[in-house]
Amino acid sequence: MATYNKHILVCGGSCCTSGNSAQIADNFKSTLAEKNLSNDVQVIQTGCFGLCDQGPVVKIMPDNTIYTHVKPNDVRRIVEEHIEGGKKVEDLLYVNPITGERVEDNKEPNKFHKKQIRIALRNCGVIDPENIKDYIAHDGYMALAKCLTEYTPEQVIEVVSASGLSGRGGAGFPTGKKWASSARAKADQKYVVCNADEGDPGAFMDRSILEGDPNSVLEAMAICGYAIGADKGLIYIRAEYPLAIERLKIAISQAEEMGLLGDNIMNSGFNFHIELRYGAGAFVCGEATALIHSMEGKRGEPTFKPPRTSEKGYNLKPTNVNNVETYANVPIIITKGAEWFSSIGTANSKGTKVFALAGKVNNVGLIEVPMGTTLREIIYEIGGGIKDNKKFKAVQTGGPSGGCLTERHLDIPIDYKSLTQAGSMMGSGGMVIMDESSCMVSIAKFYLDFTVPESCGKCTPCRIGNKRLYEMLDKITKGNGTMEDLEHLRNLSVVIKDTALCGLGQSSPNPILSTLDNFWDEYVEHVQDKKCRAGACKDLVQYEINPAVCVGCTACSRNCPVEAIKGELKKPHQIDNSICIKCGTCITKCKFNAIRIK
Amino acid sequence: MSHIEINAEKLNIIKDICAQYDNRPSDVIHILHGVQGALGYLPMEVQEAIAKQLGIPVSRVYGIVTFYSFFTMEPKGEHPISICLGTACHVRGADQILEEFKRVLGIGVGQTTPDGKFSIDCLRCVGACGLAPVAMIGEKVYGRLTPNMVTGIIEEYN
Amino acid sequence: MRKVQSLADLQSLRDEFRAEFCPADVKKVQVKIAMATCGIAAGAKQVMNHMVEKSKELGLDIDFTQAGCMGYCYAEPTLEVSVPGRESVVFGYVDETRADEILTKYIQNNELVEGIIPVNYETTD
Amino acid sequence: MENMITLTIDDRQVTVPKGTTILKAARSIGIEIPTLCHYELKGQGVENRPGSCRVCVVEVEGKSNLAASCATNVSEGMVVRTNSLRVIMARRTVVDLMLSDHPADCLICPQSGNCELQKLANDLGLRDITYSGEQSKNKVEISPAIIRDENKCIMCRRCETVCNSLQTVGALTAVNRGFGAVVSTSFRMNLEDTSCVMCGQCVQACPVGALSEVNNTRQVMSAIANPRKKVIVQTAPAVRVALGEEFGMEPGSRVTGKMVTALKKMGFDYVFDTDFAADLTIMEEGTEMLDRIARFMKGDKSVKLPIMTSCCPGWVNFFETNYPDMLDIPSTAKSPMQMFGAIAKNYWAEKMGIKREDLVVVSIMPCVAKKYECQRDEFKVDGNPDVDYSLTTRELADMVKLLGVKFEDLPDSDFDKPLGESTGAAVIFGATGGVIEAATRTAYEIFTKKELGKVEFTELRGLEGVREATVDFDGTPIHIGIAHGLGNARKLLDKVRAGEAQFHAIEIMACPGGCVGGAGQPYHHGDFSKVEKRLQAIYEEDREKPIRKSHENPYIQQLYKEFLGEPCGEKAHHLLHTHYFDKSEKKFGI
Repeated sequence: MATYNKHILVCGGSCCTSGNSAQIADNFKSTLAEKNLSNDVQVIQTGCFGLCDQGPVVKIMPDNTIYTHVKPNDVRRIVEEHIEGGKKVEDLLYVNPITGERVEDNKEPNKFHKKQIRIALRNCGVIDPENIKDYIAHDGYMALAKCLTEYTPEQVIEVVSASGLSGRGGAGFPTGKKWASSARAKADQKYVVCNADEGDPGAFMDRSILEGDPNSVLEAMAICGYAIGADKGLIYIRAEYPLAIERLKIAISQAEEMGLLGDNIMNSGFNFHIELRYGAGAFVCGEATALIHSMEGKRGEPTFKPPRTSEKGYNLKPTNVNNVETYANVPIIITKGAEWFSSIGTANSKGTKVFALAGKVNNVGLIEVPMGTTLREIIYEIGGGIKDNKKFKAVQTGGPSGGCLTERHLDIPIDYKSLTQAGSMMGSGGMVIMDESSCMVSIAKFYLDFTVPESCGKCTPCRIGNKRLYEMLDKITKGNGTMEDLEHLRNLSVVIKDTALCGLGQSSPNPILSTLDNFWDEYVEHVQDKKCRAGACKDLVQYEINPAVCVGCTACSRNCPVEAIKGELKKPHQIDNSICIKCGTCITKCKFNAIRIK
Repeated sequence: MSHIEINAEKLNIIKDICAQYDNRPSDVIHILHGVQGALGYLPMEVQEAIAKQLGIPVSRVYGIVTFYSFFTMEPKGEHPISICLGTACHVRGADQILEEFKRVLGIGVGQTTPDGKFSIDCLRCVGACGLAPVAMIGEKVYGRLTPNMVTGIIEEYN
Repeated sequence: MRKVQSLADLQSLRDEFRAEFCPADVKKVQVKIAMATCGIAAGAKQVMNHMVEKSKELGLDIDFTQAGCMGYCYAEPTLEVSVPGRESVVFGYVDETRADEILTKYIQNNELVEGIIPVNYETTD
Repeated sequence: MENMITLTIDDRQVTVPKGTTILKAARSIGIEIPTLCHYELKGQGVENRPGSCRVCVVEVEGKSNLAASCATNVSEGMVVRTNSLRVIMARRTVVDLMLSDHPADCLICPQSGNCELQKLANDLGLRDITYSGEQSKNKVEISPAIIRDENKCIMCRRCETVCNSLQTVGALTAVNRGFGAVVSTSFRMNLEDTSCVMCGQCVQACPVGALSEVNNTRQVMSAIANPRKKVIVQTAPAVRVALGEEFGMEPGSRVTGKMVTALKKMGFDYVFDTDFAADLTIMEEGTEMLDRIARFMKGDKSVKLPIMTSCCPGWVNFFETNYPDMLDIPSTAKSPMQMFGAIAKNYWAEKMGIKREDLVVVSIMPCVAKKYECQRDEFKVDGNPDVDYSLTTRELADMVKLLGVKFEDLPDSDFDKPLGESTGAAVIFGATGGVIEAATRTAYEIFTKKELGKVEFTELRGLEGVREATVDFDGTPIHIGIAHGLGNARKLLDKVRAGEAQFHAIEIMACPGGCVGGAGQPYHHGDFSKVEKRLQAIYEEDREKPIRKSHENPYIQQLYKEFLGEPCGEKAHHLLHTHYFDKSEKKFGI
């Protein structure tokens, strides 16, 4: 049995793989075998290191040495000089991007290559979410204790304001300002509400925080309660999140048991109780006024502002509403200070943002990056690039309220302002990556298809206007659109944005406007050439079997559900496009890549 | 129209759930969750019983039930299937998964199989985008689906 | 559990829990399994149960804990293994076979197995 | 001046109190901003202001989006444009969208000519629909009094607000969401199967043709055209002070004589007055009231107080549905309309030698619920109703328009005798507090056996939603409660039910202002000052009547002498009194 004293980790991320990392690993193995070191040193391929622009990457453990831009013929040098000779290969060492120096030992705290900073997610995946002791062991409730013993409510608001924290639910309203407004309002009863009605399709940041670190949200709500003078907190959570609900219930009861919630918390005289309120499947309830009506046991229809919820909210009492991620930032801001927090991020937007990275990217996942990170860094370094080595086409942020950005936006440092300027928005943090197989007209249609039934139906532009937008897009994807439709599409979008009652309606045309701006040619192709370059619009594509490649194995014709494919065994087959329903079955069944869409 | 009678057992369940919330109209959404959880769905006589308990017009209850997609007035299958049509699932081919479920079970969205075993619905996002495309059967999440996995999954329940 | 009385009281509790949950030097093998919705959907619970059983069989004394999402949705189920004296390692795509390998190869023999995910984020402490 | 705000609207400065909306500030200087969903019954505590139609949008300098002027309060230094191209184009698009989901059957729509959407489309010069697409396919139902066409609903929510906030009836609600959202009933049932009381305030509030009254004009004209039928008509007191509005006359114009002339021109065989029956109602209800009070004072435990008026069919439906435990409290006296029908078909017809089945009784009412009332089984003899058809003031106006005459130039005529003679007490039935005042005029004199010095009881008048007064019956204080609008009625009734308030008598009218604000009156489009003017006209009409106490009506006295015998006697009881049903179990959602 081998007992290894060294490990060679070869990055197996797709960027590195395309840089021939498999060959590198093989070379290591054969070289080590040749030198009879196979039982001392283990070679293994790993997941992506997030250094995709410097791949292929190799790491030697336990020395913590990272080599970049490694080529297969560098292997021998590494083995001979480093493994055998104990001297690091200078010219392949990772370069500290700030100092420009080559780094020999890449153990913490040398983390220059790490694009992510976990603040809101600091405890996610680290602590046991069902045990409050683990949270306390990680400084849990210290921030609340500090506030109650050392700060006046005004000072708490000052710290939050000075940190530059802004609402992570979408619009980025300054959190300190919001708290101050609720604190100013005079009333016998005030409320602290946590918006956990995460509804953007493709977003799961809030769920992850609640499932991974529920206590940080409870602690932040109590801090908010202390700051604004509220003794009651309510968490409005989607009923579709049973695990998050379960963990919140456990956290609340444990916190109550330890006297960290409830009456006279830590003998300070401050009382704070938290209850859960369940959503019932309505996206619009993410809007603060709709959320409040839903909590009051009504249809979740938004009402006009002002009055703002901070003045008249739940039961017409001053109510501070923030989302999960916003609250999750608060305790650590209190313990580490406003200055620490505001040193992270850009001039306009402080701190980090959690994104749910999804779609056609290799490393789909939950990430947290400082404001100002570029989309390129997120997609290529954290996300490990586009899946199956396809070509990047667009990135959608902000869900149904956001827009699609393209190649030319990849180097914008993202924050609230820059994304809005680019025609999208931060939103709650959904980020969906699309490759060339995504049709942008269809994507716009997909979002409208979502918005139309999710509109509360109250105001005219949203209720009817979005329906009309959807119908026009549907017409275009079916090949029946006209250039006039494109004009109508834009005009109506502008009016809906201008006249809708709430944030949902005011942003629902964004996916259309951003794709019209960024992918105008694709719309025109659908209208004039009746062509969908992505092959996604079934009515606009034809399936074709390449006779030069088809071997006549009959796999396609046997599996075609509508018998549209004819042909003799071992002879090239043909597709009758008048019968074909473009289901794609034949493409997945063909082992020879003989069927293509045109 | 005369009242549709609701049996005493069901009525007691409804009364108990309403009582847990002190018959507060502001908790009607929680109560509807509770009752749907216990009875499976919210037909009109159930909504009426709830309205009576809370002392509110049944129109208000009905307005709420029809607003929130979580509530249903139709009985669901024994194993309700929900296909996620969120963005991540969409770009990873959720529509093909949905088509396959429909084809295998021979029912459409919002319908229940004649034997009452399965029903198909779409939902907006389970929040398990990393596993896209995703479907739920009951509370169990199935991820990284491909159309050819569908038959096998359904067989688990037969 | 008793009620926390003051800031000082909380601090002493914190120190007590730290020794229990995150001691400065680990004396015992720790396995943390990401058990958020996606992890569970991908089979994290079964993997954990399996590992608990298997480690008993192997006579290994391991602390198993559940945790929230580690962020590697593409590689669920994921878990983090901390062995005294070694840097902790995150493994992804863990099924029962790989779980066995982690126990017998990595924990028992310091032999790495497939599925390593290099941690690519910075923590706040 | 710190509570005043100065702002600029369309380059004009205006100073208004803090808390004023842009819409009201603009209106105060004569700038009209179109609205659809906004609906306010001033002084009645009801304002529908969802800010949802988005027709009233304006441009506010410094704001990125257009603002709904009905929902945006003014602020100091605000600069508003109500007519910029951006505003106009947005407004046109919003109305275009409404039309794209609206049936285009304007020519035969019941609301044609009164439709606020039609007017708006015309004012905005819309000549085609740019954004056409799928149209909603929802329910259309015809209930005994109200037609509901959900396809015409524009989701302004005016009906929902009056049904729930003003009337607390709770029959209407917004259902579904998104494009499928529409105002409907629980489970999309017919109104008759819901808690609806047919008060019709939703019809009065609806800006389009989604809610309208059942139209009976064709049946009435066929009856008149039928030579075998004798067709007589009775007109309610509130009609004569509102009908003129349909012909461009000032609200509150009294057109009694012109109305009678028009009815005669239409070919009704006799034109009578419901006021006659109102006097009769006072005889019956007043007697019942005094009897109950007297027995109560003597300690008779079988008698319950207060006695409540029962003239208003919406109110009768309301208590049958919501207060089934209190069915023994309202007076058993039929409404004046039904008393008229009973007397006409059982007494007058016989006297005139007309067979019951050949006599058609038509009523002109300010009311929608009367259409339902006249169809109630207990008001039929062998299937033949005492009152055959009940038309609203608006339907009457439609029929007058068919005559091709200039209504305002018509000469005056008198009602026919004997069922056309009435007193001032009957006239004030049309105003809130009027029935109880009329009853008091008679009851006082019977109870005290003294003549009233002053017949006007101003303490019973006004537009306060719930009023309480004590009238001195020569040393005996009589406590009277009055409510108009069913929400106010509920407040009063809940107090009575809980034993928190003690009254001898209570008057309730379902519509705000009483019958002058009835659902069958000309549309006031939310301008409640019109209702107030009608109310004043009612009291003027009373003042000009030579006789102002019901028991002094000589034709009423003759009727008792000749036919009925004693008030509340056996014959009167049989013809002029009714009984009530528990409807709470027959309907959904009570």
